[in-house]
Amino acid sequence: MPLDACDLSQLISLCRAQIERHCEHLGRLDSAIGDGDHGANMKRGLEAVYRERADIASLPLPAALERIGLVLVMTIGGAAGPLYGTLLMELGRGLADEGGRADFAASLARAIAAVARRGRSGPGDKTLLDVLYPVQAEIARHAAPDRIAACARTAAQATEMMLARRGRASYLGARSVGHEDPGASSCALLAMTICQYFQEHTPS
Amino acid sequence: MPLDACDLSQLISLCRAQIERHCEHLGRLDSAIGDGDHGANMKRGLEAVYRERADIASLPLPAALERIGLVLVMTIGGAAGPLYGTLLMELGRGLADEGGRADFAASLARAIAAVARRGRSGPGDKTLLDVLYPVQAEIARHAAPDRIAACARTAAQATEMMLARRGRASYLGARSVGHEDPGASSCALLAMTICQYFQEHTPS
Amino acid sequence: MKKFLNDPAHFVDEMLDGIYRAHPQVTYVNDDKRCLVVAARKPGKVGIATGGGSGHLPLFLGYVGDNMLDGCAVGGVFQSPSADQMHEVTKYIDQGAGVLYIYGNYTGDIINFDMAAELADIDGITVKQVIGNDDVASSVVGEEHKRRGVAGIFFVYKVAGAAAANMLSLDEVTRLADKARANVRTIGVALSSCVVPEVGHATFSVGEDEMEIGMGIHGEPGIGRTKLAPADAVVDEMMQRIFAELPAGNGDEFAVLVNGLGGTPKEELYILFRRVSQLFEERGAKVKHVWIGEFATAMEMAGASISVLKLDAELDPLVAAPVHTPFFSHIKA
Amino acid sequence: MKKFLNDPAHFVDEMLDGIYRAHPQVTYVNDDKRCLVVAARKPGKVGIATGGGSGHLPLFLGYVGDNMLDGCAVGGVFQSPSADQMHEVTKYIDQGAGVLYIYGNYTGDIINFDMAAELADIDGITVKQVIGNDDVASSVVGEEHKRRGVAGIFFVYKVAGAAAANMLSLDEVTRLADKARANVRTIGVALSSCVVPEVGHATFSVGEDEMEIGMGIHGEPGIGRTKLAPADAVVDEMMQRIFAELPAGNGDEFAVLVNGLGGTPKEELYILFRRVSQLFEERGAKVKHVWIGEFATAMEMAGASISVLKLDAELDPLVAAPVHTPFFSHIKA
Ligand SMILES: Nc1ncnc2c1ncn2[C@@H]1O[C@H](COP(=O)(O)OP(=O)(O)O)[C@@H](O)[C@H]1O
Ligand SMILES: Nc1ncnc2c1ncn2[C@@H]1O[C@H](COP(=O)(O)OP(=O)(O)O)[C@@H](O)[C@H]1O
Ligand SMILES: [Mg+2]
Ligand SMILES: [Mg+2]
Ligand SMILES: [Mg+2]
Ligand SMILES: [Mg+2]
Repeated sequence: MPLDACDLSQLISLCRAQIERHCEHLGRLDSAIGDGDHGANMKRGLEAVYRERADIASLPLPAALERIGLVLVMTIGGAAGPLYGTLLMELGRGLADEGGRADFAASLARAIAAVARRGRSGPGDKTLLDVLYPVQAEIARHAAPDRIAACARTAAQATEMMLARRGRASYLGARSVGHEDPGASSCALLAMTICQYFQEHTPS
Repeated sequence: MPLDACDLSQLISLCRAQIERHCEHLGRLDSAIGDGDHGANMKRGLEAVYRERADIASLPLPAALERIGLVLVMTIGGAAGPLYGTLLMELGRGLADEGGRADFAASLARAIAAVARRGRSGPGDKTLLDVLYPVQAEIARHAAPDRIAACARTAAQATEMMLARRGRASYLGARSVGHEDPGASSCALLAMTICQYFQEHTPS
Repeated sequence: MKKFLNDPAHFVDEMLDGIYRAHPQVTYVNDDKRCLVVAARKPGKVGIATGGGSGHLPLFLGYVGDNMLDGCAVGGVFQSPSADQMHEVTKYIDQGAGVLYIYGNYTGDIINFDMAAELADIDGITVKQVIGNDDVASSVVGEEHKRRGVAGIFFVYKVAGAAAANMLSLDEVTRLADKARANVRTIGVALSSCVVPEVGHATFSVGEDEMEIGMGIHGEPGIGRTKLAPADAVVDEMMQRIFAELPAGNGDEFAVLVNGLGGTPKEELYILFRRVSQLFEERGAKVKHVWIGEFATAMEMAGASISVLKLDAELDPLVAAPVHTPFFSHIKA
Repeated sequence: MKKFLNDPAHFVDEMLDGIYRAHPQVTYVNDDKRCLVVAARKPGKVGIATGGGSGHLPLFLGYVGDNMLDGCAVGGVFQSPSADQMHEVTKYIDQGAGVLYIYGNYTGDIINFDMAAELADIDGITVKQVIGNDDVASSVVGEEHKRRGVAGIFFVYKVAGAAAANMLSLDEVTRLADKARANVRTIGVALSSCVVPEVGHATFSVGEDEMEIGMGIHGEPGIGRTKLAPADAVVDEMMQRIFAELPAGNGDEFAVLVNGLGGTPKEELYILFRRVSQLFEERGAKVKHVWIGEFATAMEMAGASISVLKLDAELDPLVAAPVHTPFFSHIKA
């Protein structure tokens, strides 16, 4: 299925349900190495996007992604809000700039780079970037959706053994090791939901 | 034994030991209907008098009593300090004014009246006055020391059923009923100690 | 006991040492740190003294400074200071115009201040007294003389301080202070206990979901223990008792003090004030001056009190006068 | 949860409503109560903005006022405000001379302030940033850029505010603010947890006889959990870490802030300051300016922090300049 043929409204609903389901779990992960609000933050953001889903779905895909990013910035707050927001706003702008000829994987790579710049962070810092990088790599080599989903989950899990170098968790130093990063975890949950949607809507 | 032949230094030691022994009990009584510090306050006062006992005992009795009163005012603090202090200072001054012809019971009555003025209080207000009045009456009718001691204890106990009209306990209104007044209790303890001393030092 | 202290017996004196090190605006007399006075004197001005137990900062000593009080006798935690200390303070702050004592209605304080006044009289110093009794929860209407003095004394200080700074006579300063006293009402609510350092454990306990309306600032029992209600409902209940005694009608003007008892964050005091302000608004009355923060505490007790002063043409400018003490500055708007 | 609140979700907005009702000195823009600005503007002056999560009053918004800050973007409890809010504040407080952002070193705030600065740049407003990182417990020497910003930001605000009031250029105000930032160090110790209203229970637990040195003002873990020691010993341990980075020699001059985290009575802060003052005295160094009270809290957390600013001829008069905000007044001595 081509990207811009997807039912964005339905996809938003699925993402929101997924975050809702794991809200407490994300909160617990954040309690261990941060301030415990990541679940509540993400839920607030996805609820806001969900409320606007009709308007959003009526836009061309690039504009829709940019709009989602803006809503996330304004509602998630904290560190995760502007980071998720930057990802989607930059992705939307990238796709728009290149018009019809857009290479999704390349645009995604540029959007991820913008997130890293924004967060002054990089691979191995124990953040959502540690999920975004490998997921982008799988997309670039045209992996099947279920492969990408598996990769996202493994990547989130791999943050458990990392030492946090960015965000609140970084103040814990060595004590941050042994806990999965909440941002990586929410990022994997969203990636898996999106992949599953495409899996189900792609003729096998 | 004539009053001014008593060993004041020893009497002070006995009073201090008695208060020390009942310090916690007085604190508990005050916790129930006041702010819980009556035991600590009285202990502080008696300790101070005890430290000065040699100097005090070297004075003529009236001056000694006045001095004890002053030390109590300055160290007990709160409500009880100036009241006990007034009692002893006025008693000392009264005895001094009348020189050799002093009528102890009459002087004590005037000292108790000064306490009542000072505290703007009277009989039945659930205070140390409710011990002082009957004790003075027993002394006036030349009762034996053990009679006076028994009267003091009964009088303190009788405050249990009174409704406090003065001091911190008065804010409790009806809830003050059912608890012995801490000031009455300490007053009875001191009266009993003094009576026992005279009982033991009077040829029967 | 979660406290920063060394020997509990030195709690008050070490605190005072810290205060003198921090604030050269105040000093002490008679070589006794517990006899605190302003460093700068003003000949011919009525001297104003207060005093009371420690554990209520900024009450009492925190209001000694420019345009407020001239001296304070400092007692142990929740203990009246001695007559002796008050007498020393009195002698120093008398500048020929006499001295006014302003303090709260507690037996211990009354007895000691009375004794100090008698001692001052022997020295030829005229002393007058105004005894704060603003706590509506501590006795019924008609028995106001039995009520405890709590945070509302702040307004009495402010009015008296401004009157004395205007070089009014002792009689005038006393009259104005007494007018403020008669026109202020306070009610408090406690959510948790305080801990007296020498005692070392909570003075009383309140259940995790309970509050006590009308509790005193030493933990004296109030008028009712109930389930902790939403903030607006708590304010409604508190203000109902105040409005019953200080009716607020169209055009009436008031000063309001929302006071934290120690353990309650400022954020919550503003949530309380929001509702207080709405209630005056509903009545068409005006909150002309407002102070929100910690003004009369009970160590770490969680809770708050609301004090309301009814203004008139005489009290208004006195309440609004600028003051400057180590613990409290008010700049004319 | 012993709190005065209505719906926890409205905690911040009701608090802000109370603030605007109480203090006409501040107002808000863009019809958003969370975009707080001074009511009175001064053309040609550098605008100074701050922002951060709620729950730290008087931090952050409490320092908006005369001679301090011009605006503040207010976040949820312990939540960074959004880039959007900061952008609105920026547009209002720019008076032609550019805007300086001063805030604490937290990822969320940095990201949002960066975005706001980019948006302001599009509007043609020059924005500079100074990021407070005074908490010595949150990273080692050599990695200062990783440290959290805590109560020491008070001094940065005060210096920058005075510099801007003197009508200095954005570059100069930024240079001076950054100099203050580089010369201030803070260390905190927590005795109990705070409660975030939307969470409803303690963020962490500390044993009845324990303390945690270096804990952050959101309950971030510190550098060591130990038995609660006597006050003087606690101060000695705290100050040792500060003196290691800001040596205090004969004749050196400092400003000191002893800050309560919310649940600790002022009495105890003075006991702490007493020891701080002794330690400077022992070194022949001078505490020239001192503030003691609540300046940067963590809701009802019991505990305290000590901030020390090394003074020089340039910083001294700026720190000493009078200011007046709804939450903090400083009158020149
Ligand atoms: N500098 C950063 N770069 C990338 N990701 C970050 C950075 N800081 C934090 N994060 C991500 O944000 C997550 C925390 O988000 P959240 O809890 O919502 O915000 P906050 O930390 O402000 O409470 C972390 O788990 C991490 O994945
Ligand atoms: N007005 C008064 N007249 C007589 N006795 C009083 C009065 N007020 C208090 N007392 C006595 O003082 C006792 C309390 O003393 P204490 O606890 O030491 O002082 P405080 O109440 O200041 O803490 C009461 O139990 C009562 O006997
Ligand atoms: Mg978080
Ligand atoms: Mg008592
Ligand atoms: Mg007492
Ligand atoms: Mg957060």
